[in-house]
Amino acid sequence: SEQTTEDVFKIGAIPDQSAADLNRSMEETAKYLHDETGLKVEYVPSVDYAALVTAFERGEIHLAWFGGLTGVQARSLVPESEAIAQRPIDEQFHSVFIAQKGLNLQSLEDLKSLSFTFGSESSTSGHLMPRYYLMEAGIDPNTDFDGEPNFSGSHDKTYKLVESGSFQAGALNEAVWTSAVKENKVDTSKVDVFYTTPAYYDYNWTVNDVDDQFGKGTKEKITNALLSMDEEQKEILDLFFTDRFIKTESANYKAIEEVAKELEIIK
Amino acid sequence: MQSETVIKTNQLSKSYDGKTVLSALSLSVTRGELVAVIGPSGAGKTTLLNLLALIEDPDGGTLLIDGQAPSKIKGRKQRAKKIGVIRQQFDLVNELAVIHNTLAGKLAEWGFFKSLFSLVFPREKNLAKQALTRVGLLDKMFTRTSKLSGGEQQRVAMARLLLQKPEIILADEPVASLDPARAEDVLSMLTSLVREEQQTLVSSLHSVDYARKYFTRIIGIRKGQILFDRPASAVTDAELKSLYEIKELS
Amino acid sequence: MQSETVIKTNQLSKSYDGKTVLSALSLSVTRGELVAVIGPSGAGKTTLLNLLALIEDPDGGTLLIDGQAPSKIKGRKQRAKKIGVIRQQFDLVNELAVIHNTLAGKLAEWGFFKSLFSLVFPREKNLAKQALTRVGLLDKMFTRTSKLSGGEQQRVAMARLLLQKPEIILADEPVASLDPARAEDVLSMLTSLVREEQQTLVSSLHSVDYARKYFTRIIGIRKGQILFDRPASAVTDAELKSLYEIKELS
Amino acid sequence: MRKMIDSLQFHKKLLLTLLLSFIFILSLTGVNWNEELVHHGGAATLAQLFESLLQPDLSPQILLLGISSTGITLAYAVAGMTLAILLAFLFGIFASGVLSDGKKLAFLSNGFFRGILGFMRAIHELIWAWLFVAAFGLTPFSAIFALAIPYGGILGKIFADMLNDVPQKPIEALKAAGASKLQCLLYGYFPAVRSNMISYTMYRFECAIRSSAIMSFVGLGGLGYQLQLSLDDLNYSEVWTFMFFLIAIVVLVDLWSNQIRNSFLDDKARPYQGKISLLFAALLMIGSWLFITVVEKASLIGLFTEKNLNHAVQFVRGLMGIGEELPAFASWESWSDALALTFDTFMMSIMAIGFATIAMFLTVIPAASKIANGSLTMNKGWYGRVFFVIVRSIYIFSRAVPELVWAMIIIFIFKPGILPGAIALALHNFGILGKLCAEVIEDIDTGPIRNLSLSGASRSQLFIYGIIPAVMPKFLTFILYRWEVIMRTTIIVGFVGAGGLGQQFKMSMSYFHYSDITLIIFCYLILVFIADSVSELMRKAAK
Ligand SMILES: Nc1ncnc2c1ncn2[C@@H]1O[C@H](COP(=O)(O)OP(=O)(O)OP(=O)(O)O)[C@@H](O)[C@H]1O
Ligand SMILES: Nc1ncnc2c1ncn2[C@@H]1O[C@H](COP(=O)(O)OP(=O)(O)OP(=O)(O)O)[C@@H](O)[C@H]1O
Ligand SMILES: [Mg+2]
Ligand SMILES: [Mg+2]
Repeated sequence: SEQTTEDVFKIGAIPDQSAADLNRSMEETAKYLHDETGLKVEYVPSVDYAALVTAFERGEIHLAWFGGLTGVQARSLVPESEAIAQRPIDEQFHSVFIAQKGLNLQSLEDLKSLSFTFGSESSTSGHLMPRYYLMEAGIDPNTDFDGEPNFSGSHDKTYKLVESGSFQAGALNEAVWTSAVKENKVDTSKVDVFYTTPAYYDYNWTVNDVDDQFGKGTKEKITNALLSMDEEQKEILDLFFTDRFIKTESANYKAIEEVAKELEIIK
Repeated sequence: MQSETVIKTNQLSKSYDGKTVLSALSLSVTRGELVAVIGPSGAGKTTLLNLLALIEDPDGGTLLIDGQAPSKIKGRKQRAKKIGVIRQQFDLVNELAVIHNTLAGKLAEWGFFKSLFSLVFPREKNLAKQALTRVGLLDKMFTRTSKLSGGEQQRVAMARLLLQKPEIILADEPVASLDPARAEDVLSMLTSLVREEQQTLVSSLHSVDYARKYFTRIIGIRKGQILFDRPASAVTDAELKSLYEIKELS
Repeated sequence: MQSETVIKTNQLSKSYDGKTVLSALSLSVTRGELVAVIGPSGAGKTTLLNLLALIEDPDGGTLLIDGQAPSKIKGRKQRAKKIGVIRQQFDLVNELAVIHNTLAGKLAEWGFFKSLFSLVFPREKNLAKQALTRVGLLDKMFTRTSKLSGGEQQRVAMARLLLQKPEIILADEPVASLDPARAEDVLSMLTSLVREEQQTLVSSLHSVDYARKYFTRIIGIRKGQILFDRPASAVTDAELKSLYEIKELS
Repeated sequence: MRKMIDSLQFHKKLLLTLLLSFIFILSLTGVNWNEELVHHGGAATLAQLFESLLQPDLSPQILLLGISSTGITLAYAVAGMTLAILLAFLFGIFASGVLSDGKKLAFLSNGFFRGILGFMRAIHELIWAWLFVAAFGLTPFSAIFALAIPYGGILGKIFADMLNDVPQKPIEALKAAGASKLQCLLYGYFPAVRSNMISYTMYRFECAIRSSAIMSFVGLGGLGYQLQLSLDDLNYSEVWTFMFFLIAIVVLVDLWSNQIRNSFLDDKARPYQGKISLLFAALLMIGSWLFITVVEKASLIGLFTEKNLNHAVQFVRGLMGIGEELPAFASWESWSDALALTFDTFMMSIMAIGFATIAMFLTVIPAASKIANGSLTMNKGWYGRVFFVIVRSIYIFSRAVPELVWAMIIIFIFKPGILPGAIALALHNFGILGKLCAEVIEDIDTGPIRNLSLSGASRSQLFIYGIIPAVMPKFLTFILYRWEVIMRTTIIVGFVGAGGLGQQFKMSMSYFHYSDITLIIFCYLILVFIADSVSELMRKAAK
């Protein structure tokens, strides 16, 4: 049994959006990678950001779709791993701050004394960068909100909680928001964006140290397979809200690391 | 007043799960009598006392207490005045102090708030003190009842009856598992109280000697029926032998 | 063989928490004797029997069983052959079937695995059957012991002793809280067994009548000391009165 | 002087009750009640929750998913319990000291084994799970070990206590008949504790199913995983469906355990009922282990690889802060933060047990069947039975849902902080406390009550003179015992944002701040230790 489990190339993704959507896109990706590389590829779902990073550290996940922060955490735990691909939007990523319509918010400063929810505490676009820009605007999330801030766990849940009225405002990933609006998953007469952050690097595919286990050149094969997705893989790419993947490298994420250090998330 | 009938049963019967435990039992007890009910294990002594205490209802026959049908005296206060019950040591509230178990004899006369308040600051303490002095337990007034010895617990039960002052006392094996000295102590106290207060006592017993020594009348029961019923002094050894005789070994 | 001394104590004493319970007690028992130990509650009867059974160690004085010091017979098998103990019904394992409680008399001879196996498929069943037939409980062989009446349980304990076959039987109040009929039943069975098997019996009792009727010798104990020690027929009423006398009420 | 001691003794219980109430009220001041505690949309969320309660998602797809994940949850629970029972058996016997001889040596070895059992149960199963996942990875064994250790600890302790409480007279008689120590164990101790032990084990099995369900929080599958996914999608209809699965197995286990208990009481039913239960238990165990080793392909030997060893070493180094400039436990600032959170957590636990106790007292009377059918108070009425059924259903429902899941729901309604945590803990423990206390009333000795009624006491007088004094000591024991359990669980509800040390624990886990975790676990162990000692003291004082 040792042999067969070793031979499976396992991929994972941070559970930052609706589990059903994520399952679909990752299952498709696994199939595609299998067709391209001939490896036996399997998607391992994960309920928690940190759990995925831990699994990656243990070598139980070979390729992962990380956010900016989780990618940085993972690569610092496994120095041999590297970021290989990202979407064009990830070069210029944004978070959006949303609030209930009736509140008429204009700027981040207006968030004072409102109830607020982040996404997962490990999320870049749902926590790290929003927190950073809040601090820049002079708001200490730990003390200035109405009660402590909540961590919803995922972007989808964040806008749902604000829409349902559980929280007055929140911050999330711009891509998720745009698609939610497009697909009418959210009622913009109840909740809307009032602030968009400046750009930063975000999501990426990070590959583990796989050449040892699956043979030399595996890393390259995987990278090429990801970068060569096009019109034919439209279905998968749509699920990632993009039309292609482009090359990236670990160094692009230095800035995120700096912010995380400043916020004492990375020591 | 002396020869007034306080308990009268006619053809009383009771069965459990189709098994007859008491059949066609008739007897009458006059005020002031001290009646011992004896008989082998399983004869129906406890069942008879439960019927007399109105704890259980008979399946057939009639029962009159003080000339009244049981249905007429089912109100708790009235019943408490007529009948008092004393059993083996198990029947006190273990967790309460002695004084509360004694004062419980007054509950029939107290309202809810008085009884609640009394749990913290005992009411009518003097009455309780008198009763406890009488049974020799004044110094244990505030002790938890569970800490008392069997004989002492039995005496607390008697103190409760002193406060309750029922006309009829029904006792079910009041001295089983007490050593001879305590047993005689308890029995002599019980019977002299009853005599003084002009009450009536019906008690089941395991010991024939005690029955002869302390009671005026003995009723022998076997298999749910009265085998003999006569003055204590008139019971013969032959009768006793046939009462307890064992037919087969097991 | 007949007048051989099986138990000999010399100035035996025992105290609990600084309170002397037995003081300077000397007695000797010959093979075949039936000795009743009587006395008021707290006199030290149970303590004495526990010392004789080697369940507890004395604080002072010497004890010889069959001429040997206790330390010489402390091996469990040897001890089981010398001394058997029987007490009130608390002494059986309630949850086991009657047959297992009976076969426990054989444990001294069995190894661990045999005893484990026997819990599922009883070993030496014939011996158990014989013993249970003897005490009239063959039909209850597979009943849970807790379901038996007090008298029946006492007989199971006797069946166990039948398998164990000790030389000396020590019984602590074997008939307390049995009704008179069962009590006599149990006592007569116990004493006749002991006679047949040439064993020796020392028993504490609450009832003077039984002591007189079934035993050959009576020892009266009060406050840890022997008040009298003589043949059953020679005990006087005056002695009994002073034995049980109560000084103060509580 | 004598008089004063007497009157102190006399009012001891009253004083203790006043003291406990005072502490509870003090804990309530920890919450700022002026502020609006409920989210603006809290009421709306609550309405949605109720609405979907009446229309759970019953599509075949969800039902199938429910069945398969229930299977996984059950398999982990059964496998974990198998190991727990073995551990409990072994350690329990040694901790009870029934096998040891020399007094001094016995004292030492009892203490030693009791210490081990204490440590095993001090740490919550989810924390164990997290530690095992870090060491062994996401294998079913992480869940199984995580369940086996704390459950082995608690079962072992109870087992040891039961062995210690076995009446000594039958044992002495066995010894006198020549039985050796081991034979005494077989013929004396085991038969005496068997039925109690089995019914307690069944109760723990029920708890283990709930614990197994929440193993998903460290990434292991089962019902909890599905619950979490549905909650993440705010799909309440699905949430309820999975919840009903959880309730269903809890009810089934409850029924089974009653069956077993009855088979011990009723001799005639015993031979075949007992055997069927035994056979069924054996099948469950074999089935679960087969499922785990064959279907899930978990291998025990595979766990002990060099790679896993390296990870474990790495992990422990992280916990010990090796290579860190200033490990959290060496920093004054971290300590003061952690201690503040520790205090919050303590308050959360007091509030939780306070709420649960109040709710229990308000409902327990109609929940006792003896009162419902009037046999205790000699007062019959149909409404008693109706109340009985309603209250008992509420108890089952509230205890079938794990604290963690309650917390995940409550957090939608209340703002983050210690209050939602306390409410979630109270909701779950209210059901357990209610059930236990109702059973106390049912087991009450009827003799004294009947006698009081014969001396003329009314129904309400019976309660204050007969029932309450008789049940209070047991109630207090259960309440204190639940408080200890709540203390262990506070860390868990914090995971989902319900405040206290747990919330910080989750953060530190997400950021891989291992030495912070060491500090938090340390603070948490202090809390557990305090709770255990205080409750032990109070139990003694109340006796
Ligand atoms: N509630 C009951 N249900 C069924 N059978 C009962 C019940 N109460 C008593 N019995 C049976 O009725 C018979 C008489 O019982 P009772 O308790 O009156 O005997 P007793 O004379 O008091 O005996 P003892 O001297 O042993 O106390 C016994 O065979 C007993 O098993
Ligand atoms: N383990 C013990 N610790 C302290 N005191 C004890 C202990 N065992 C017995 N005693 C005391 O020793 C005295 C004698 O007790 P013992 O049991 O021998 O009396 P007994 O004659 O058997 O009385 P009973 O007839 O009530 O059974 C009593 O005062 C008792 O309280
Ligand atoms: Mg009776
Ligand atoms: Mg004794």
